[in-house]
Order: sequence, then structure tokens, then C-alpha cells
Amino acid sequence: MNSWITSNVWLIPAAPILAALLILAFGKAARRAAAPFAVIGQLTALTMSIFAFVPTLHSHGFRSVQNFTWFTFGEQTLRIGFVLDPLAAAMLIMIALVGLCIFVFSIGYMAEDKNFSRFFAYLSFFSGAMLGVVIANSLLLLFVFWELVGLASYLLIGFWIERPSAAAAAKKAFITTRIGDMGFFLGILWLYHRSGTLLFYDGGRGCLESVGLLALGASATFIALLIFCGAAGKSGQFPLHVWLPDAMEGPTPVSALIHAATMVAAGVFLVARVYPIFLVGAINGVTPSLTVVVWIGVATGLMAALIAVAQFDIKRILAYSTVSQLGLMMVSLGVGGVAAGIMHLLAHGFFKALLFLGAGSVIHGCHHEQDIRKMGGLRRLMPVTFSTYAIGMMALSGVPFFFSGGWTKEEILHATSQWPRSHIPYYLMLVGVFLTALYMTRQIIFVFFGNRRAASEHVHESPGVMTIPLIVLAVCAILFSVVLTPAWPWLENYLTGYPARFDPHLLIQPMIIVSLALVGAGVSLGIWMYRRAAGSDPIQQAQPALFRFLENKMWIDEIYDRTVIALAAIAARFSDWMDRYVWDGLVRGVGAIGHFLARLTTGADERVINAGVDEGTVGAHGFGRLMSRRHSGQIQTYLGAIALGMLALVLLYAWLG
Amino acid sequence: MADSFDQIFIRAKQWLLSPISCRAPDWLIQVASSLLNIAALLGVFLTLFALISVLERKILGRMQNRYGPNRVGPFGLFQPVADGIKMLIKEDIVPARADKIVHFLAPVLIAATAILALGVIPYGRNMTPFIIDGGILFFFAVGSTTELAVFMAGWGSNNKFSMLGAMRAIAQMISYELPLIITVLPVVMIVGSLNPDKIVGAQSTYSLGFVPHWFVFTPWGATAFILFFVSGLVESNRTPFDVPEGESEIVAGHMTEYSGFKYATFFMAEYIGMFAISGLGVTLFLGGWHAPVHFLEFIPSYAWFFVKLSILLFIYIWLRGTLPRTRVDQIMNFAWKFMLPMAFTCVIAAAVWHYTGRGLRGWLWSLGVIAVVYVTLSILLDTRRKFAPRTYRFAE
Amino acid sequence: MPTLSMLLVVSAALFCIGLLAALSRRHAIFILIGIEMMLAAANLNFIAFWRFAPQPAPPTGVMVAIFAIAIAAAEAAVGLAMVIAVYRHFRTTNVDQLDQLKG
Amino acid sequence: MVGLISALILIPLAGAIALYIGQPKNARTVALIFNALSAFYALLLWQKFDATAPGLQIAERHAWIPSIGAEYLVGVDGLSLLLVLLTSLVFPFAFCAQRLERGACALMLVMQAALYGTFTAQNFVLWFLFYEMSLIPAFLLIKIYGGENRDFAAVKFFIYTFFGSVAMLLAFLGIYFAKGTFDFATLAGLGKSGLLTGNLKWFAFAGIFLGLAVKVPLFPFHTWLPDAYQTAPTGVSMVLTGGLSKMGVYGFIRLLVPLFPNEIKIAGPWLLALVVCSIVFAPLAAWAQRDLKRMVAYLSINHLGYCLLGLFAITARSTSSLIDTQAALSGVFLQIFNHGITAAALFYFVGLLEQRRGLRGIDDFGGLMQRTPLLCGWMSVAMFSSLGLPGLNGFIGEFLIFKGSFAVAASVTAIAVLGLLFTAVTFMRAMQSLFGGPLVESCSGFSDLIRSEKLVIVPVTLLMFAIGILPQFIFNIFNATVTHMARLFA
Amino acid sequence: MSTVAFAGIAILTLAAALAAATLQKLMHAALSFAVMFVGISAFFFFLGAEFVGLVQIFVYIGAVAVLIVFTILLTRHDVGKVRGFNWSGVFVAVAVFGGLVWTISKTKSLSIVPQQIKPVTVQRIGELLMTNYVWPLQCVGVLLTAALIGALILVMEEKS
Repeated sequence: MNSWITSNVWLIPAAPILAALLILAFGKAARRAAAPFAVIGQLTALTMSIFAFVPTLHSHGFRSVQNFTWFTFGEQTLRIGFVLDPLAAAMLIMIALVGLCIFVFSIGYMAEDKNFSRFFAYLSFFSGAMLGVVIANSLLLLFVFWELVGLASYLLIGFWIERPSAAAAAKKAFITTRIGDMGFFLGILWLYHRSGTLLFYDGGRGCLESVGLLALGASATFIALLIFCGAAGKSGQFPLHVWLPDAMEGPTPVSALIHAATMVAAGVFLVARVYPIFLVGAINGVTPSLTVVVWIGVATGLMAALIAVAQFDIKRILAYSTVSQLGLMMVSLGVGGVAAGIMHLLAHGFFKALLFLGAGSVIHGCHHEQDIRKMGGLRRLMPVTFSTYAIGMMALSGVPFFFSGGWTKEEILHATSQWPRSHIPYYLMLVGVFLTALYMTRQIIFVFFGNRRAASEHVHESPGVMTIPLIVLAVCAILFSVVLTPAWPWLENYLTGYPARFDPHLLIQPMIIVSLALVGAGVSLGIWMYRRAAGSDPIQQAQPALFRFLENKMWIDEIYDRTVIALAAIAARFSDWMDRYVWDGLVRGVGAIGHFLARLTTGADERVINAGVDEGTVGAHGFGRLMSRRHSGQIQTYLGAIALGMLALVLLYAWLG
Repeated sequence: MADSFDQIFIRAKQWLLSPISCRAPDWLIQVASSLLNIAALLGVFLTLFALISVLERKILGRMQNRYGPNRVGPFGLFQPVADGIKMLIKEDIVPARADKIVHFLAPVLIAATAILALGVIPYGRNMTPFIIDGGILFFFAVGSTTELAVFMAGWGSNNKFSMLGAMRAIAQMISYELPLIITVLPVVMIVGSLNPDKIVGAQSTYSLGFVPHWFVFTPWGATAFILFFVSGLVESNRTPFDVPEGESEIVAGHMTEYSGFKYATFFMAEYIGMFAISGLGVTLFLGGWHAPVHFLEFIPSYAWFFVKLSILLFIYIWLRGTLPRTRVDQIMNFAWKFMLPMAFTCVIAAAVWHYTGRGLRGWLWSLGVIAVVYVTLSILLDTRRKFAPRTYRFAE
Repeated sequence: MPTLSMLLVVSAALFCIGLLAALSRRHAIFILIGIEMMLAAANLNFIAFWRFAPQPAPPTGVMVAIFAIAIAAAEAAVGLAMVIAVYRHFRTTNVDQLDQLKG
Repeated sequence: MVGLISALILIPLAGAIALYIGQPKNARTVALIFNALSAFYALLLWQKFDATAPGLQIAERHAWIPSIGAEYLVGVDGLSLLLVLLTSLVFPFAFCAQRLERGACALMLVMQAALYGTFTAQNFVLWFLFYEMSLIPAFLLIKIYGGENRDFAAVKFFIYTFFGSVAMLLAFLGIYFAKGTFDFATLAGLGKSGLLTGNLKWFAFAGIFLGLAVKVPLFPFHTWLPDAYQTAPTGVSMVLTGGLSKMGVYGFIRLLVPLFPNEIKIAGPWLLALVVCSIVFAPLAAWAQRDLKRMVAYLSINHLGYCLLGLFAITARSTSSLIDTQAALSGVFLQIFNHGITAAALFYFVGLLEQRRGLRGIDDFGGLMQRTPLLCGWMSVAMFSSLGLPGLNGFIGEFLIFKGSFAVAASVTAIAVLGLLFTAVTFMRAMQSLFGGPLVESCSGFSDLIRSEKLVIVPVTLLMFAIGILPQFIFNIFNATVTHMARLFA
Repeated sequence: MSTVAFAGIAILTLAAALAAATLQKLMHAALSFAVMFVGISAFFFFLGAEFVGLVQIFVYIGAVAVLIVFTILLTRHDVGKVRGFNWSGVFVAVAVFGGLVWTISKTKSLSIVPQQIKPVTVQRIGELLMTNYVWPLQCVGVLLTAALIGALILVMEEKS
């Protein structure tokens, strides 16, 4: 069984994709069958993921690769393949599990949507593509699934396409990620050019293995940065993060799936996957490319956290928190804490999904109201949602010991503090942690505490199909911390390929204290600031300018709108104008010149040549008249002429011969 | 003995030529020989013409249950002499507005061509007056001149009856000239020569000693012969195809304005044309001067020829006594719709006969071809359906 | 036996008589007659040259004459039909009056 | 005995004649029957084709005009076969797209025959004959059956292409007088050592280049294309983009590159610059179009630009390695095929929209997703295929082209990647405004795809998927040819 | 002898031809025309081409002459009216004749006597027609058919 799954790992993404195709194929008739199909597909994927996970436990540094030829062009072959290693296996389980929860949740959340079956098809498709990204053993194959993920996210974000904002958000998401993808694409081309292969692992000849890496040489930095472009686009790193908050236009389960568990994690995963390229020529674990990653991550994390403080939309806050957390992960990867980054990614997947689904539950309960100022006092009305949401909030904020997020955040901070290049990222990260605690507190107070407000009038607890996933995820968010503790860093060692030893002395780290202090400060400040807030924000009152700056997302969208997009639009208009008037005008000009010349020659003909010709013509005319008298139509005249001509010929012949 | 009887006329000619044959140059002998031939031809056929003219009247008389001419000479046999004298002494009337030359030349030309046509027929063993390689072609070449002569008669008379009669004559002659010539084609094809002697020679053998190999005994030959005979009737303007000169319609056709000896010449030319066409029929289909059975070969060849010729002439007369005159349009339709296709069928049937081995198999095959075409044509040309039952509108 | 040049003179004379008929007579039929005469003269030449060629000669002259006769017959048929058609249309066969291309 | 290829050329001609003589009621059915026949022959050709042999196959050679070295020589190698198959595919597709009149059907069939001829002829005179033969029906189709402003568009199209053709003919005459042959294979063999000398070779090069660049079209000789495609009826647009524009690329591969290897190396940077302009400016201009057909037309320019990018990149530099050359050539071939299908499909969908709405401005529609989800879905597939989404046919060709050209002309390629982005932007905008937002009043009566339309589009889309996922069957057609050509170019 | 025959035939032919060309009455001219063809075929017989002679008579007298007289008949309302004679034609004809005779007399190689000849049999002509000349034969067949149909169409009544 185990060996079977290692050689047929492609079945894992195939299962949801097959489900998606089936649902699409049945069309509207599949409305009732859609959810079962999707859930079964996802369940299959989860089961197989667990099966695939088992062999990776047996030996450390386990890696199983199946490469095959995709196609042959000329005499060359393009090979792609699938890989199963700890990184992939862990991601598989996380994606499949979170995905399953979200699928189940969606059954309730989307129950009344008229395109119910299509939604599940898209979800399944997305899930399959994401699973494909994880197990791809070729940068090209990864890119293929990567793009499919992008397509799926486009479809899901724009699911309510009849809303102009959703359509616009979907477009924005697709284009923004595509900008990054173009860089990624160039990176692939460059890599392919240098190493001659796109396979990660190919028995020592892959591009992540020694021979391939050696071939890269100095271009590795650029290749890595180009690939990072793609990762930045997908993971919403500054400056390509703008699509992510807008993408909240999609249904909430989509937000959960895309922005929590999977898609945004793909960027981080990508960096982790091709980490050896980033590390080429590393001195003390620092390379120019990684430095860029760190600074981008820091900027993203901090910026997003700041913006999140000033948002009122429940999902947007979560979205910015996602961006912020992704920045955190990037920093972690940049400073060398690959395992920490991935661990945070996994943990984040659970609790962010939990939060989004909780938010979905709230929105569902509040009849699709998303403004936190209009909520309030939902604590008693939605007890299950509240309790699970609180667990998620604490995990996100990084409350140590019981919540997975705390452990992973602490790991990241630890890794960052060890970065030899600079300590500024470390301090900025601390600020970020603090802000995270602050805005999460703000949100939970606005939503669940205080008095009931406009939207919380007819609130009800969500049905079981929605709450059970919440509970499952909450349990995961807590239990996951078991494998994260420094005392038994099983996951870290699993990822890095070392056996884990249990050592309870390591449980208490200095970083824990720092972390605890920061979180405590954030939460306290939050409670203090927002406890009396009702419908309005105290910062808004205190610092309106600053708040507006943050509320409007630092005007980045507007800046883009005025600069890049406007420029592109102008370029488009310019191209069109050039085409219509310059190039075509050139052509028409040539035509006009031809026309002019024609007129000129006509004139010349009429006035100059014709005059001469006319005279000749008159003469010719007279001569012609003379001759035409002979052409009387009298055949006998002609016959006579012929006879005379013949006579002449005969005489000539006789004379000559 | 039989041989000497057979060649008696040849011997006679040689004897007549013997005085000059030693000294005179070749061309003189040739001319003399030709003149002798011509003299013999004229003598024989003018006599025959005289005989037939009276016999026809007598036979017709018998057929019409009367005596016919029986006043002049025994059994009225000198009647033609009397007629001849009458014709010669009759006034020769030429219409005032006639084209005199043409009017005069027409009977001359028509008689001359008819007599010319007689020149190429083999009357007996070694008894062909003029041996021409393309004898059959010669026959038709001079035969076709008849049309011109008829036209001259019609035109020269400057009379509408003459003209109409001439037009009718020419129309039907042209129409029937085609089947006439085409029915000759199978024979020419099978023999491979246009020489009448060779054609006669090709019919000289016998199966089992008594079945002669005459072409009339093959399906295509029989059909061709019937067609040939019918065309010959038309060519010589005989009943039932005598519309050009039918006295009850257009007086006497192109001969209306002729009288006296010129009329007699026309009359003679008609009969001589009849002899010529019958002679050709005998030559082509009836084995020429060959005896019908082998053991009768001892009878002189010319006797056989004239016996066959007489039989054909009797049929001519017989038909005249039997059949009514056909309508002009029927004659033409018959020519183009029936005669011509059947004539072509004969050609095909002859080819079939040749290529299936000239034996019994070929015989049956060609019979089949002819039968199929004949039946098809009969069905296609069937006019009976077109007659509606007569309704008597005014009788009730 | 006459010489070839004698025959040729005869055929030349025939030709010129035909030419005369074609050139001088007004009636369209005369023109046709003249043309036929000229063709006949040509045929005569063909036969004569064949006959006077060094023997044995292939009978090419004879064959050409046969074909020429056939073609001349066709030409005569069409020509005379045209005369009739023209006569019906213009009520004249005088070629002097038939000098227009328009019908 | 008429050979397979000759039969292939003759069948559409016979169809055209049949349409003119027979005057059938349902001209389209007749045309489709003839198309089925020719498709059958094309498949037969494929079946008889030996994929492992690099050279000319199933050739027919007859003397034609020996005095000028013109002979009737037709045959196929991988590239020709690919294009023959494409032609056999696009024409029925186009006939299904629109109920054309009898005359238009006949003209289309003539054009089809000309395309078959162009793609199989191996002698310049014959090739040029067919090349020009395709021009006349195209002109008439636009002129007679076109939409608004058709006279102008038709004349522009004609003069443009004819100008190019004349230039090319002159160039070839020059070559002929120098070398005395019109045979492609012979000329290609002489190409390395230089066909002409002095300035003459540059005139010849420019002449041929001009003729082909107009046909493709390449920036800045492309301005006839938007007008022509916009004006032509849907079916004709499909054929123009799916068949006619391929003639230009085919000509580049078959004529310019083998005949002028040295000149291309010198002119390479300039050519690449033009190509990049084509790739970048065309989608930008497409972005600015309001007319959907014009938009697709501009994107067509862009996509053909990729073909030329690959071709010029590998031939302009002598440094390109075998693998890059083969990659780029394979990519170019595949891209030719893909673009044929995809662009035709896009025009088809624009035609469907126009048929339903009567207009085809991008603002004339909105919220279609609610009314006609199937139409939107399948159309999206075509659009995604066009913008190079992996899993669909467009991606592999473009990847291979970029892979091959990046190795030799990295900076150019990097700029060209912008084209991919702009294409995506254009399509995204189109999708947003067509499918997204609230349902526009004027679109509320639309019917979704009907059965006959589904029958047309589903096989084509399945083909796109097939090529996108398992492209080997297409590669098999021309792998031997690619190998052979790569050796020749390297 | 043969010279006498030749002279006789020549005189007959030329006289008939001259008559055909000059006689005032069309019908007489047509008949003279026929006579002229008799002369021509006599020439052919004289020269040993019997078959051609026969064909000549068959075709010209049997067919062409009849056609001509028919045409005369059908256009006879015009027969009397069309008179006149173009004397320039005579000059041309005489000039051509003179030129030809001069040429003939100048060409020395023409004064030859014929050799003995085996007559061309009909069979030989038939064989040649079916072998070497089979294509011309077919063409002539087609031509005759076309001429037949064309003549018929020409003389069909014009629809008013």
C-alpha cells in the first residue's frame, strides 16, 4: 500500500480534479450530487495523503521521485515528475484536511446559492491544483499547477461575477498574480537554460541537486529573485499584495481556502521548495536573494499589520492579517528558518481557516453583513462560533503553550534574531506580533462583545454542517502544537530530516517570554482601547489622518491606479493611436502619395504628352481614314488584296529561288 | 462444254477484236474493247427495257384481272416498238419560259448516268464491262448525279409542278441514299473490297454442296438486302414510293413539261436505273452470277444473273400492282427513323458476325442484335396508340 | 505523258478562274463556287505532285486530297447555309451590299 | 493517377465548381461534405506519413514549365502536414460557424484549395501561384460579404498583400536569374554559401521579407489586419486567421530562413526588434479596442509574433545550441497549429455573440454569465487557451518558443514576456465586461449554446485540452522535421 | 495518246470552269461547275488516283452541286437582280495567273515525266485511313458533324 502510493502519488490531486470534472459534466443536474462528489473526492485525497505520509515517517530524509517524459520535441525530451518528501507530505495533509473542512462548511454556507454545483466543482478543482503544486517534481509542472491554482482562484473570487466588484476583484487577482508569474516564468526559462533540466530531483542531476546548482553559477541570484516574483504574487507580498484584500469579494469559504490554507501558502511553499537555489553561494546562510526575501517579508508583514488595525470589514482584517503572517513566513525563510516558516505555514493554515470559517459563520448569521461596527454581542448568540473563533484568534495572536501559532511564531522570532546580517527585521517582527495581537483583540471585541448592533438583530447560530468543521479545525489548531514544541520538535526535525528527541527542558525558551510579553501587551492594549468602542474606532477619533491613511490601505491601490495602471492604459491608447494614425497613417500616406503621383502623371499626360500625341493622332486619324476607305466591308476587296499578297509572295519565292 | 457456253460472249468479243489486236496500239484496243462492251450493254438493256415495259403492263393487267396490251404482235410483244415510234414522232414541246439548255440536258444526263451505272456490274464470269477497283463507289457516284439531273428537269421546265416534283424526288432520293449506301457497307466490310467481282467471288462457295454462301442468307445480309431493296424502290421512284411523279398529285412531277422522245428518255432512265439497282442487289447479296446450288453450275453464269435479275424485276412489278402510294411525310419518317437505324444495325450485326467467327454462333448473335434493335424500334415507332377511338360527333 | 509543269499550269489556270469568280462576281454563291474551284485546283496539285514524285512514294498526296475534299464539303455546306441565312435576313445575296458587321 | 496531395488540392476546387454549377439550395452542407472528404484525405495523408523520416514525403513531381524551371512538385514534411491538418480542421469549423451564401462557400473552398497548395508546393512558382490564389477569394469574401466599411478594408488588404507579393516575386526573379532554379530544396542547399552578391542580396532579402511580413503580419506591416478581420464575416475571419496568416509564417520557415541564413544573422537584431514591437504593441492596442473582433485580430498579431520570435531568435544568432533550436522550432510549429485553432475559436465565439446581439462592441454586453453560462464557459476556455494557460494548448508552444529564444536572446525574450501579460490583461478586461456585472437589458434574451453550436465547439475545445495535456501526438508529426531543420539552421 | 487525253480533259475542265465563273445565269454556272468537277476527277483518274476521283464526283456532284442548286432555288428571287461584274478581279486573276505561270516556267525541276506507278488500291487507302490517318479521320468526322449541325442552325427560321 505504501509503496503503491509513493509511485502513484499523482492520484492525490487527480481525485478532486476528477470530482470537479464529474460535477461540471453533469451540469445543473448535479446540484444534489455536487457536494457529495466534492467531499468524496477530497476525502479520497485526504486518505491517500495520509497513506503517503506514512512512508515518509519510516526513514528520515525520505524522498520518492517518479519522473517521466511528458513529450518529446525534436530529439529532446521534456521530463516532469512527482516527488514525495516530508515537505510535500506535510503540505498534502494540511491542504487536504483544511480543504475537507472547508468543503463541509460550504455545504451549509452556500446552500442557497443557485450555482451550488459549480461552486463545488471550482472548489474541487482548486484543491486538486493545489495538491498538484505540492507534489510537483518539476518547476514546469509546478508552474502548470500554479497557474491552474491561479485560474481556480480567479473563478472562485469571481464566483459572484454578477457583482461588478467581484468581477473586478477576480480580474485584479489574476492579473496581479500573473505579473509575478511572468517573473516566475522568466526564472523558469533562465533556470532551464542554465541547468538544462527543470526536475527538482533526478538522481543527482536535478536542478536542486549538486550538479544542477553548480551549473547555475552567478545567475542563481537572479533566477531566485525571478522565482520569488512568482511567490510574491501568489503570497501577496508587497508590492503585489493588493489583490488579496480585494479577493474577499469571493464567498467566505473561498477566502478561507485561498487566503488561509492554500493558495497564499503556495508562494511560501515555492520558496521553500527551491530553497537550494536561494542558497547558492551562501555565506553564513546569507545570499542577496534571501536578503531581498527578508526585507520584502518584513515590509509586507508590518504594513499589512498596520493596515489591519484600521479595517472594519471582518474579512478584510483577516485578509491583512494573512498578508502579515505571510510576510512573517517569508522573513523566516529568508533568515534561514525554513522549517519554522513551513511550520508556521501549516499551523497558519489551520487557524486561519478556522478564523475565516468563523467569520463566515458570523457573516452567515448576520445575513451577509461584514462590517464589524454593525455587529457586537454575538458571544451569547453564537457560542460555538465564538469559542472556536477565540481559539483561532489566540492561535493567530501567538499565545504560547496551548496554541500552535504561538510555538511557530516563537520559532520564527528565534530564527530572525539569529540573522547575521541585521537585527532590524527582528525588531520590526516584534512590532508585527504586537500589532497582530492588537487588531485581533479589536476585532473580537467589536464582533463578539459589547452590545448588539444593527446587524446582530436576528442572529442565529450556524447549522451543524458549519460548526463541526469549526470544531475540528479548532481542535487541530490546539493539538497541532504538540508536535511544535521545542521540547519535542518532531515536525521541525521531520522536515529537516533529523530524528526528534524529547527534551522537556527546552520547553521554556527566552523567546517565549518575549513573545508572551508582546502578545499580552497587544491584547491588553486592545481591550483597554476598544472595550468601550461602539460603532466607531478610538484611533479614528484620536488620529483621523493616520487612520484614514491606514484605512485606505496606505493608498497603495490608488498609487497603482494612478501610476502603473494609468501608464499601461495610456500605453494601450498610445499603441492604438499609433496603429490607427501613425502606422496606418503612414500606409495611407504612401497611398496618398501614390494617388498624388497618379494625378500628377495624369496632368502631365493630359497637358504635355497628350498635346504632342494629339497632333500625331490627327495625322494618324487622317491616315486611318484613308486606310479605312479600303476597309469597306467588301469581302471581294479583301480577297483581291489577299490574292495580290499571295502573288507577291510567289514572285518573291520565284525570284529568290 | 459448259465452260464454252459460259464464256461464249468473251470469246465473241475476242474474235471481234482479233483483226486489230496484232497491229493497233494498246489504247486503240482498249477503246475498241470498251466500245464493244458499251454496245453490248446498250443492246441488252434496251431490249430488256422494251421487254420489261410490255411485260409490266401485261403482268399488271393480269393482276388487275385484265389482259394488258395484246394488239401489236404476238401477245402484244411488239407494243414497245409501237410506243417507241409514237414517242419519236411526237412533237417535242419546250415551254416558252423554260431554260432551254437545262431543259434539254436533263434527260440526257439522267439517261447517261443510269447507263453508266450499269457498267460496273458483273453479268457473268469474266463479264464485267469496266473493271474499276472502287466499282461500288463508282456506281453510287454516278447514281448520285441523278439527283442533279432531276433537279435540272424541274428547274429547267420553269413549272411549279415540275419544281415540286423535283423537290420531292430529290428529298426522298437524298433520304434513301443514306440507307442504300450504308446497307452496302456490311458487304464491303465483310469482303474487304469495293470491287464487285471480288464481292461476287466471296459468295462463290457452298456449305454441304447446296447451301450457297450468299450474303442474303446471313441475318445481317437478309436485313440489309430488304433495306437495300426498299431504298432501291425509292431511288427509282417506283410504287409505292412514286410520290415525285404521282399523276394524281402533281401531274408527272419533274417530267410534266417533257414530251416525246425526252419523256421516253426519262422513262427509259427510270427503268435502267431499276435494272442497275437490281443488278447491284444481285451482285451484293444474291451471289451475283453464281448458281444457287453447286450442281447447277453448268448452266452459264449470265443466265443465272439474269434469272435473279428477272425475279427482282418481277417483285418490282408485283409491288406496283399491290401496294398503294405512301404519303410524303411517311416516306421521310420511314427513312430517317427506321431505315437508317436499321442500316447501321446491319453494319454492327455484320461486325458481330465477323468477330464471332462467321459460323452458326455469329449467325445467332447477329440475328439477336438485329432482333433487339428491330423490336426496340418497333416499340418506339409504334403509332397505333396515338389514334384515339373515333367519336362520331355529328352522327347522333 | 505530259510533264508536271503542264499539270501545274492547268491547275494554276483553274485556280485563277476560281479567283476570278470569287473576285468579280457579285453573287455570294459565285464566291463560294470560286473558292471550291481554288480548292479543287489545290487538290489537283496534291495529286500531281504525288504522282510525279520519285516512286515508290507514300500516298500522302492522295490522303491529303481526300481530307481536303471532306473539309471542302463541310465548308460548302456551312457557306451555303450562311448564304441562305444572309439572304433571309437582308433579302439580298449581293456581296456589295453586305458590308456591315451589324445585323 | 491523381496523387493524394493533388487530390487534396482538387477536392475543394471541385467543391467550388460544384457549388457554382450545381447551385444547390444548401450550399453550406455541400461545402461541408467536400470538407469532410478533404479532411478524410488529410487523415489519409497523416496515416501514410512516415513520422520518422525528415525529408519530403508522398511527393508528386511532374514537369510543368521546364523552360523556367517551374515544375509541379508537391509533397509534405512534418510542417506541411501539420498545416494541411490545420487547414482541414479550420475550414469545417469556419463553415459551421456561419451560414454563408453559396458564392461565399465557393470562394472559401477555393481558398482552401489554395492553402493546401501553398502548404504542399515545393517549387517557388507553384507555391507563389497558390499563395496568390488564396488572395483573390479572400479579397472577394471581404469585398462582397464583408460588413461595414468593407470596400476600404478589402482594397487595403489587397493592395497591402499584393504589394508584398510583388516585392517577393521580384526578389525571387532575382534569385532565379542568379541561380536558375525555383526548387526549394535546391535553393535551401545553396543558401549557406549565399545566393546573391552585393546589394542585390539585400534587396532580395528585403523583398521576400516584406512579402511574408505583410502576410503574417509583422509590425509595422500589420495595419491591414484589424480592418480586414473586423470587416470579414465570422467564418472568413476564422479562415483568415486560422489559415491565411499561417502562410506567412510558413513562408518564413520555408523560404526566408533557409535561403538567407547569413543575411538573417546580420539583420537579426532589427527583426527581433520588430517582433518584440509586434508582441508588445499588439496586445496593448487590443486592450484599447472596443470592438471584440478587432481585439481578437490584434491578439492574433501578437500570437503570430511569438512564432516569429522563436524563429528569428534561433536563426539570428549563431550561438544557439541544438536543444534551444529544436525547442524553439517545435514551439513555433506547435504555436502555428494552436493559434489556428484558438484564434478561430475566438472568432467563432465573437461571431456567436454578434449573432445574438447584432453588435460586437465590448460595451454592448454585460452579465452574460447569468444568462448564458455555457457560452461563457466555453468561450473562457478559448480565451485562456489564447493567453497561454497551462493545461490548454497555448502554453506548451509558447513555453518552448520562450525556452528556445531565451537562451539566445534573453533580453528580447524578457520584453516579449510582457506580451503574455498584456494578453492576459486584455482578456481579463474582456471577460470582466462581457461576463461580469449585472445582466444588461439588451442581453437578457440571449439563448445559451444550442445543440449545433455545442457540437461544433466541444470537439475543438477537447482538441485544445488534448494538445495541452498530452501533446505528443502533435509533436510526432514534425519531430523528424524539426530535427532536420535544426541541423540545417544551426 | 495520253497527251491528247490530257489536253482534252484540260480543255474540258478549263472551259467548264470559265463558264462557271462567267456565265450570267447562276444555274448554268452551277451546272458548269459540276462539269468542271467531272473534269477534275477525270484528271484524277488520269493520274492514277481513281479513288479520289470517285470521291470527288460523289461529293461534289452528288452533294455540293445539289446544295448549290438548292441554294439557288431558295434565293432565286435575287437571282436575276444580282448582276454586275468587277473587272478589277479579272486583272488580279490574270496577274496571279501570270505570276504563277512565270514561276512554274522558271522552276526547272518541274518539267519531269512520271514514273510507272502501282495504282493506289482502295484497300491501301482504307488501311492508311485506319492507321496513320486515324486521327485526322476522326477530326474530319467531328468537323463534318459540326458543319452539319451548324448549317442546320444557320438555316433554321429566325424567330421573330
